[in-house]
Order: sequence, then structure tokens, then C-alpha cells
Amino acid sequence: MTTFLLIAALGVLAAVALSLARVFTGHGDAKRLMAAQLLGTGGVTALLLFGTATDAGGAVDVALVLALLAAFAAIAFVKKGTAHELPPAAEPD
Amino acid sequence: MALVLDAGMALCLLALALFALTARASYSAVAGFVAYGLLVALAWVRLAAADVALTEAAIGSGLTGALLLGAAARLRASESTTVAWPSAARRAAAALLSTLVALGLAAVVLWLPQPAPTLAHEAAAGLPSTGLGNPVTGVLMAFRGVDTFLEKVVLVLAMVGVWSLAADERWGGRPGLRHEADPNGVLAFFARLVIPLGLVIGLYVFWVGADHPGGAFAGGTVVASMWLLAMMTRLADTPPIERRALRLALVVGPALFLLVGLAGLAFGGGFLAYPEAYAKPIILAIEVAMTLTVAVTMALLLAGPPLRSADGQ
Amino acid sequence: MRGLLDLWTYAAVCAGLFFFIAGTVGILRLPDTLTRLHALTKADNLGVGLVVLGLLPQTADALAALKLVAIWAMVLLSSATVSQLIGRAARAEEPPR
Amino acid sequence: MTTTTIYGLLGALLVGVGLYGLIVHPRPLRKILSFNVLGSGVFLLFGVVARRGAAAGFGGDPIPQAFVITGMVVAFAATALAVALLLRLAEVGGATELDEPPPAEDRAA
Repeated sequence: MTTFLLIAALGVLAAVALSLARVFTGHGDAKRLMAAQLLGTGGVTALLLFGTATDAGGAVDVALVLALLAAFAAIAFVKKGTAHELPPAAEPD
Repeated sequence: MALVLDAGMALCLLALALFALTARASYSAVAGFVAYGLLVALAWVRLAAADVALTEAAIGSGLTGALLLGAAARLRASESTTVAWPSAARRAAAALLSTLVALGLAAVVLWLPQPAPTLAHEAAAGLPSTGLGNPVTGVLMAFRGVDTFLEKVVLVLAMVGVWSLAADERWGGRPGLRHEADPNGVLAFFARLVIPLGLVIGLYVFWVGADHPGGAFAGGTVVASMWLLAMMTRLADTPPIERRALRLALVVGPALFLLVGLAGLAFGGGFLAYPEAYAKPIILAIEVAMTLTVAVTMALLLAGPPLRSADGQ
Repeated sequence: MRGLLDLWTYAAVCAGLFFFIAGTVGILRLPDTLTRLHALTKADNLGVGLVVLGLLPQTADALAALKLVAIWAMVLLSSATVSQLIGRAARAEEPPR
Repeated sequence: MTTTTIYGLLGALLVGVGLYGLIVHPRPLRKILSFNVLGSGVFLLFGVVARRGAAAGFGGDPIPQAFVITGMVVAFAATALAVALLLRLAEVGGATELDEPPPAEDRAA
């Protein structure tokens, strides 16, 4: 069971890594927004899998916080990434 | 198999770090950094440090990411497309220095003393006297309480530093810019659903910190991120910094810590010496105050210096 | 009983892994942000759900199981919202063809 | 090769990478980012030391772990202060990019 769960975690991480590579090599901000989302799902899943496999204490709690904060980061991206709310504050001259 | 997992994660982390440093646009770089932070939290679980993983997940990726992101967005207008890099000679010198430092550290890692020195036995021996079950909380709150107290002071000083950057006429006003958000939009809906949930998670993380991974830092940071979410979706505005209750919340953690420390000096064996019978309730009281202080300070550090007057203009 | 539950774990986690791989193939092969978003959120959410279902028999107590389900709910809720917002940002960036 | 060696070497590399970015990158915001990468490398090294010191039924030596938690909070406070300084500098019309090529070099190139 342990080896199987570790292999599954590895598989999920590999899938996430490939997607991340694609997300970061492309152009456009909308693609970058996907990064936090990707790790919010894939990272949490991998964590649950290898946390269960190695019986790491507190892994489930970390996954819970990670899911919450990944959502927070993604929303921060959307809020800051849209240019129309930018202030006229930074006027060099 | 576990080693393959570790090696894969290490490679991903290195790639993300390199991307975050080399990406042309700062916005992309910060996106890479957030992904990096989320992945570092996984690495901490692999190192059997769930307490640190919780803190990293909350601070490293979430709050630091949002902070850098806000800065990148505001600087984007003034950011030129090309930058003048230092000359090749300087870059080579910097690369040489960095390589030497990295190699030196790698050598240290490879030749760490065997058997590894550890203070775990001492921590385990002292833990019963604190009434706690989580050794990391024990170290933070009791054995090395002075460090934690001084760190709270650092937070307050950073807050003073950030606020002192306000323009004179804005002093006492509301930090940050006003966020625009549709009160009936999908974002506001999401925030209404998630904020209560997130607050419960934050308090849970704080509460289990006595006996399991968690604690005031991670819990307080989660609470802070939920407050920030409310600010971003305009469910709540940032409070004017002249408000007295706000300033009290900023200092209540270190103040209580200091009081208990001085009381220890008067009644016990020294600064921050807890009487053994009451150790647990005292630590809990300090932790409650600290969670509040951490939550308020983290959120306001991220919100930045006041940019609007108290009536919101 | 234990063997049966383990079998359930194997099956559900394998199915979850399949959806993660499918999502990645979608991200790599689909042409634009909106369609990739489709692959990302739908497939990955199914993946998380199946993995959580698979891990449920391996949990120590009811609280841990409840937390697993809470994580799933959290991921569902956030990705539903975030994908909306990403979609909007993508449409502003690259107008529909 | 063990888990601690892998993350230890990763920590050393991250310190190197972060240090290079901190010295070389002309944009202050990216210097702040590099500083955070450098910091997380140092934290990982602490984590490795903690993990190797696993004893008394704990997964790691709790003392370095507690130091790391303290360090993360302080690093965040420093980052927030640095970002606030940078934004204020931009607001009052200062430079947000440190371009200081040596005088011998041709700016137009």
C-alpha cells in the first residue's frame, strides 16, 4: 500500500509539473493565474497521498491550509492582475 | 520510491526558483514564487516538520505572494520593458561568489556530524512541565520564549516602519487602496462562503497547536488571510490606523508576554519562568493574545501604509 | 474486510490518477486558455474527489475522514470560483475567435 | 542518498540562486523576491538539521523547527517593510529600477 500511494503521489506531482511547465512557458497573464490553482488541486492531492503513505503527522491539516491559501493566492492574482483597478498613484513625472 | 519523490520535488522547486528569478515580467515572476511557496510546504511535510509546513503554507506562499503581487501590479505601469543588467564581469563575479557559497553549504550538508546532535531529548524531558504535547509549541512558548517575544516586537517595529511611510496628510487614515468589487459578483459570493470556513480552520489550527502541529503563527496567519479576503472583496474596508482598538490589538500579544515574563522575574525563577501548576493556562492565554496580534499585524503589514483619509477618500 | 477496503483504495486512487493525467494532457494539447481551463478544473477536481474517496478507508478516525471531505469541498468551491475569474481574465486578454 | 541529503543540497542550491539574484537583478522588487528564495533555502537547511536530529519519539529536533517558524514571520515582516519602502519610493517619483551601469559601458548598446 505504501509503495502504491507513493507512486500515485509521484504520478500526480509529475502531472502537475508538466502542466506547470506549460503554464509558465506560455504567454499571457491568465495562464499564470492557473499556477496557484494547479498546485491548489494537484499539490494538495499529492500531499494527501504521500502523507497517508508515510503516516506523516499533520499532513491532512497542512493540506487543508494549503487548499485555503491556494484559493486566497489565486484570488489575489485575479484582483491585482486586472489593470483597471490600478491607482494613479505611481506617476513619476 | 520516497527518494524519487524527494528528488522530483527538489527539481521542481529549483526550476520554479530559477523561473521566479529570471522571468522578464515581475508579475510572472511572482506567480512562479507563489507556486514555489506552495511546493516548499510539501517539502516541509517530507522533512517531518508539519508545524513549519503549516506556517510556510500560510505565510510563504499565501501572504508573501499576495504582498509581492500587489507591489508588482502597482509598479507594472512604471516598469520599463528592458532593464540595464550589470556588466558581464560583475555578473561573473556574483555567479562565482554564489557558486562558492552554495558549494560551501553543500559540503557542510554532506559532512554533517554523525550522529547528529539533537536537543530533542531535553525538549522531551522539559515538555511535561509545560502541559503541552507539541514540542515545537513548547520551544516557542516556553523553552525559547524570549525569541518568540522579541519576534513579536519585530512585528510591531515593522508595523511602525510601514506606517511611518505614510504621507503626512494621510496619517491616521485607511491603509491601502480601495478595492473595486461587485457586491453581487462571484467573488463576493465565494468570500461569503469561504471566510467563515477559513476562520474556523484558522482557530482550529491555533487550538490543536498545543498538542499537534499548529499554533498561534499558522492560525493567526490563516485568520489574517481571511480578513484580507474580506478587504479584497469589499465585504470589509481596512480600518483607519488611528483607531484605538486596532492599536491595542497590535500590542496585546507582546504586552501580555512581557507582563508574564516580568511576573516570572518577580515570583518565579527568572524572566518568563512559568509557575508549573499554571503553565498550561498561562501559555494558552499568551497564545490567544498572540494569535490576535499575529492576525492583525500580518493583515495590516500587507495592507501597507495609509493612502486614504479616515473617511475613505 | 481490510482487503476489500484496500482494493477500493487502489481502484479509486488509480481512477483519480487517470483524471490528473487526462487534465495534464488537456493542458498540453488544447489550443487556448479557455479550453485548457476546462481541462484543468474539471479533470483535476474529479481527480481530487476520487483520491479523497480512495483515502477515506485509510484514515484513522472520523475526524480525519471529515477533514478529507472538507478539503475536497474546499478545492471544489475554490476552483469553481477561480476558474470563472481566470476565464474572465483570459477573455479580456485574448478575444474569442 | 537520503531525504535529508536531497533537501540539504536543494537548500544549498537555493541559497546560491537567491544570492545571485539578490546581487545581480536590477529591479528592487526582484531583489526582494530573491531574498525570500535565499531565506527559504536557509530555512530548508535548518529543516535538514532538525530532521537529522529526530529523537525521543519526535519526527525532528523541535528547536531548529521553532527557529524556522520564528524566522519565517520575521522574513515576512522584513519583506513587507521593504515593499512599503519601494512603493513609497515609486510614489514620490524615485527610481524603481537600479540601473547603475559602470560609466565605461555604453548605455545605448
